[in-house]
Amino acid sequence: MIADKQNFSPFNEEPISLISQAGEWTAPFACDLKDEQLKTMYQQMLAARLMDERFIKLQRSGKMSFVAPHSGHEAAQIAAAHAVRVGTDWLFPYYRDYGMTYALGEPLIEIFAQVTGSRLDTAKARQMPMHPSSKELNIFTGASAIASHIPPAVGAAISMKIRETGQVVLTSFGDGATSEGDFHAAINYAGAQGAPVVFLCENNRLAISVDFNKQTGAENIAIKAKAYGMPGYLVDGMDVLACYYVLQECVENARAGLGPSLVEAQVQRFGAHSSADDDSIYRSKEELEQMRQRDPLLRMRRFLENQGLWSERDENLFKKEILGEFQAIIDTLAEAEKVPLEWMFDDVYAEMLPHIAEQKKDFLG
Amino acid sequence: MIADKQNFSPFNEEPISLISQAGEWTAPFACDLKDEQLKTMYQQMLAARLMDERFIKLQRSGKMSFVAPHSGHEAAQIAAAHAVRVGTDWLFPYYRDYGMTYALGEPLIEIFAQVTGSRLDTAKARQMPMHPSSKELNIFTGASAIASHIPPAVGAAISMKIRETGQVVLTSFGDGATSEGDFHAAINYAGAQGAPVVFLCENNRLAISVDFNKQTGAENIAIKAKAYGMPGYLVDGMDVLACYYVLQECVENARAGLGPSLVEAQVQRFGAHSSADDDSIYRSKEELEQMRQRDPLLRMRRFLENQGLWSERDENLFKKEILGEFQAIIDTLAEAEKVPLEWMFDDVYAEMLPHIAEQKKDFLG
Amino acid sequence: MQTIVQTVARTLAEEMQRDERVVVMGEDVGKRGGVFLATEGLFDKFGPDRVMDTPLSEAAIIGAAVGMAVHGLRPVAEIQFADYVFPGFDQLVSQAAKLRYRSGGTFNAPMVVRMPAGGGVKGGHHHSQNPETHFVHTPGLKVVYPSTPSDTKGLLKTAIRDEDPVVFMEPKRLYRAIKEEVPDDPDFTVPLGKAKIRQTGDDLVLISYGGSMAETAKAAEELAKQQISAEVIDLRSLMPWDKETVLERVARLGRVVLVSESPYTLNFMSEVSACICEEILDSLLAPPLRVTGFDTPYPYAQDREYLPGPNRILRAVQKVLEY
Amino acid sequence: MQTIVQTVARTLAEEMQRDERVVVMGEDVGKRGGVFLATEGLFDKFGPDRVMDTPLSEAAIIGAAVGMAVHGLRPVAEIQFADYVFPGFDQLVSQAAKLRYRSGGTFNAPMVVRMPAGGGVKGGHHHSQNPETHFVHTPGLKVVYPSTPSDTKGLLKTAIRDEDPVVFMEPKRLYRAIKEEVPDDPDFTVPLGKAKIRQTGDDLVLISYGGSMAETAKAAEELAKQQISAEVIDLRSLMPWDKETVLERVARLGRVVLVSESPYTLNFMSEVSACICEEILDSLLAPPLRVTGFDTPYPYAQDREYLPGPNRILRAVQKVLEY
Ligand SMILES: Cc1ncc(C[n+]2csc(CCOP(=O)(O)OP(=O)(O)O)c2C)c(N)n1
Ligand SMILES: Cc1ncc(C[n+]2csc(CCOP(=O)(O)OP(=O)(O)O)c2C)c(N)n1
Ligand SMILES: [Mg+2]
Ligand SMILES: [Mg+2]
Repeated sequence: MIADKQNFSPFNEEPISLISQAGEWTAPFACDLKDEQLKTMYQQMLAARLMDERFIKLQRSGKMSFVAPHSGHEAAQIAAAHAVRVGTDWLFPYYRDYGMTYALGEPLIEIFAQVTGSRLDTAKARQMPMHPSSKELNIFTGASAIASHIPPAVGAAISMKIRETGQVVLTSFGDGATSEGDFHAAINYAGAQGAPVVFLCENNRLAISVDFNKQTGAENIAIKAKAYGMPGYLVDGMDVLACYYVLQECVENARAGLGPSLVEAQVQRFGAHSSADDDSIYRSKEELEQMRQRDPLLRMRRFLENQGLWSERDENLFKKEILGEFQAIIDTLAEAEKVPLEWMFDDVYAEMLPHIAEQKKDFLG
Repeated sequence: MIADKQNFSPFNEEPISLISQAGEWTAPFACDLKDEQLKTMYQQMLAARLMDERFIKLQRSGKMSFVAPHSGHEAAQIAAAHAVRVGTDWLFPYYRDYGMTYALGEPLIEIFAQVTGSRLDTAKARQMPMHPSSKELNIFTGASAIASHIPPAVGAAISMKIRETGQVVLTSFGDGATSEGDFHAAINYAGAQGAPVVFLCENNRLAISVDFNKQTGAENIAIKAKAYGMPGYLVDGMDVLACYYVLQECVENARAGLGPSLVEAQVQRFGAHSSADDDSIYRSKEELEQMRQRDPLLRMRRFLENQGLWSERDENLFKKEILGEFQAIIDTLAEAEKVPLEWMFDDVYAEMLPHIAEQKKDFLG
Repeated sequence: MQTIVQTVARTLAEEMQRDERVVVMGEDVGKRGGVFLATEGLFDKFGPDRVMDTPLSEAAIIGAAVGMAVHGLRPVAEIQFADYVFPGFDQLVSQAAKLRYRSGGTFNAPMVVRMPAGGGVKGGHHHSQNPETHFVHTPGLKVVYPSTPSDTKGLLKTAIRDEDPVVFMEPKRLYRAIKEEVPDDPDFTVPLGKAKIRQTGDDLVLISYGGSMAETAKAAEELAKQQISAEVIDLRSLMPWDKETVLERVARLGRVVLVSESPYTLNFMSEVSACICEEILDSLLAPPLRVTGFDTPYPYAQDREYLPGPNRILRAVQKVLEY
Repeated sequence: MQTIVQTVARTLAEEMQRDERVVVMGEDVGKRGGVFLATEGLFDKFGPDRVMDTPLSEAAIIGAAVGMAVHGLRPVAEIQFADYVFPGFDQLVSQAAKLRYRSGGTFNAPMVVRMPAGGGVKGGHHHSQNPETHFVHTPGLKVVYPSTPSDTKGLLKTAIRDEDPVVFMEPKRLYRAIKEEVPDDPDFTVPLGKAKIRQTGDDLVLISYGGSMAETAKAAEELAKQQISAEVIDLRSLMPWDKETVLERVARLGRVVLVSESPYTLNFMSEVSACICEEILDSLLAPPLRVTGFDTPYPYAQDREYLPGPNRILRAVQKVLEY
């Protein structure tokens, strides 16, 4: 199926996978990533997992109002961050993508400031938790409305194309998002325009509680690319290297003027949909346990261990370090001032309109 | 490609065609339609063509405010009417479909009353011309917003399915319509539900002036069915029998519980988009002349003539008769009273709300 | 004693029992019972054909509901949050609202679109909005926004039995905040377009609806402590709205404060205020004052402050009384 | 001498000349030059990369415009008829309008969404509507609705140069009905939020905007014949709107009639009326009266009668004067 890592074949029936559960490299081409990058990928997956766990604790203790955990999605998310050119390309992620934006370089302090609605949030605590964003890193600030970020993603890509900037857009979303009209309108436009954009579907086969087979009659998401005249790739989303190689090829194809692609990473959602959800209502413990056997972290860790690049000791050291970082950040945030009341009135327009100024004055006295 | 008329293969690369330009039957199965039905099909195509021409005249003489001609679409439209069970199945047509609803049995007086905004319009002259509708014939009253009738079509089909009524929905639309989010949302829902609905795209490769290749990157419309887990058929839309046999099979499959299908009829738009359009701005006379060589009426007429079912004399007689009918209707309509002013206020709700009653009183004095 | 959200689920069950044409549809309304549990228990009782999980598309939900209604069902569609009605807005505006009119009365769509609305739940701008202006300004739609369990029962029943599309807004921050006895009668209905006088008074009229009734009631209590007697009106229904009652009561006292949490400009209360001035100008002892959300997107950090709370209401009352 | 629709095309050409970031996009805006010819000539002059025919999807048009704007272009998107904004309404409301706010000011979308609006062209309910209420009630959007060629030029330039999303409504029944000299200056702009006093008067104030300015002007002429001197104000810009001028002029004369053709309930004039009453109640000699479209979908057969025409305006004036 895979002739050459430079040339994956679209509309494959079995998901592309490059490393086995046991952590062996199974692809017909050599892995050409540097040891450092391989280790970084794993460390970021691990950090993302720990971040997720920390978020859940913060939520339970009342310091976050909400969390949508990404555990099970790390491989796809971290791979995406490595597939693009940091600072050049643009990301249009969705709410479950803090693993991706972290791996791209979004500073932990900014992440934690956003999810806790802190004064230090670069977006001025204007949104609920789970809205990654960075002007510096070209991470578009999404809205909570599912799939609504995809038309803007395509617009940015068209701008890149007509101005020949050599940039690429990567936008991600869940399987549920593919049912929205906005997904269709946008990806269809991208196909017609040959815009440099990679569509990454993190397909966990659930939209909150709704099963994939209620979501669409299609056999999978990748095949939907046929409707738009672009290649669609089915990838084992628990295999970070498979995700990386496929996404990287799509990104570089887009940059080379070969147009957009759709990548379906078959992931698993280990947690409930969010802290507001109780997934025991609609799925069993057994299902969940089975999923966890395919944990993307385990697979990559075994791969590294097989190569002698990682050990129990490294694991423990790294965990300690990252948890320490989290704690330091949480302490910093605890000392931040409250979000000013008057921020409520800013940034509706470039300059405050008179009626808003009046409302502000009236409210603040 | 075509094994058996009961079993067309989806995702065919060449459009399904059953009669040649010269009017010869070329299919590997026998045509089992009765002579009468074959003649009726042609007569309806001819009547539809004449109706189109009459509409254009009425528009030019100020008796219609607008027309969107269907010349070139007749084969697909008349075939659709024959593929469904009249009075049982439901149609959700679009604005260019007066050929279809006429062939289904919508009385000419109702059609002409609608397009001239007459008091005799069953829909009380509430819409601009080109909005077919009939409660008796289960023809849903569409809105002008492209593709917006497709979600309701799917809803009706789901109702038919869960209540096991044995009915089928046929809904039609242009190629431009497939870019709208509503098309996607609806057909995807139908696919997930296995609803008894046939989607008929009358693909004339133009949305007003916008070329098909600006509309989508897909090679054709039929292939979009892959995105929804249903079969998609590419049909020569200038061949009324090809359209009929394919649509009829899809309708009966839907009735039998085999779920929805998408049929792309490759048609041509002989006229401008509408009376408000000037197509010479964006296409050449030569293009148009070439198209007209493939006139669906010519082909079916040759087929009938080859079988000895039609002659020049029949043609002239039928024309005369139908033109006479038109004239009688136009005369009747000329005598109808004006649309009452007070109708403006009715039918917003089942019972008139007080504030509307007040507005009515205030206006009418 | 039951909460608003419990009342929604129980009322749906009763109506589904009564009329087998009533079906429920939306995202997560099936096994999950809705993200707020407003459809809890229905899936087990009525099965997947009458309690349908849909794909994640509000256009599909609202549009399919139109088709179902036209074909003879009585769909009750859930939009998970009112903020998410917009991807399906064209179906509501172009299809549902105009169907009866454009077909000359030959087709109609008896359907209900339920949606939890309103702020104060730390939801940011996509889990807090109150889009009623968009619905009320769309001829062909009816719009309801109750604030108590009993009204929820009575109005939801009326909405389901109505022959036209009804947008049924639910005050999500009150979902579990209030408990009350709800009439048992399976035919207990509340007519659309009739306001409820929650409290009579002599000094001024307070008018509100939906979630903001809570803050309005608090303000009225506070006023009572100050020996100011406020009449409190809950509109309950916004299209049609009870102009008659409003005009009569406001004319009587001459002073009115209007409370509603959507943005100020073209808030529903703009209409109420304009009508009051046009019809009973000479009875006014002070200008009607609107206390509303601000003309900003719904914020996150200032989730509570955005709302027209008791303090802001009291300041407006003071102005109106001192005028 | 040029018409409104010619002015649109010429102004776009000037702005595209001035700033190469300005691009035009929409259905049929390319070779066809737009179904109203509002983009005539641009395709030939600027080519397909700057004058882009899009697929038939308003969500794609508005949404992609947001992305283009964020990436540094200045898109001017055309919605073929204002009635067709609704399939793209979520992109306007959830993406364009809230982007600056939700990103804490780090991202913004300088873009214009143009759309011909209004009735009187025998278009039925999907080629006649005036959806400005929906835009004005959405914080983060600016809304403009000129009624003359010169204002079209000045306001369109301002809109294109603005740093925020602007909905630019065009009065389609006046597209070719009025011709006037338009200032040549390529930097002729008209500020948003400033009304224009088209005629000063002593007896009452008539306020309108967009297409309805034509009927309002006719009514004013008729009044002049009857020796009634009306002050005529064209709001031009609805968000922000020129409350200051309105209050000042209405306070001076104490009588006002408000004309606007969208449905009555929550028509933009509801806001104007409410503000007038709240702020200058005591200056009013008569209640402000609104003359608007009816609370029905836009009809076909009664295309002209639906509009607030001179007769209806005159009747309201009479009431206001005789109060
Ligand atoms: C337009 C819209 N409708 C509904 C919701 C409520 N909602 C939030 S997440 C979600 C499910 C999304 O599922 P999917 O796209 O598969 O992503 P996942 O959460 O599985 O990663 C829903 C329905 C929303 N945010 N936006
Ligand atoms: C939502 C919406 N947007 C735009 C229009 C304006 N419009 C009317 S017909 C048309 C082109 C439709 O093309 P297609 O779907 O291919 O059908 P055809 O006219 O070619 O048969 C457009 C853009 C509309 N009616 N509705
Ligand atoms: Mg999912
Ligand atoms: Mg077409």
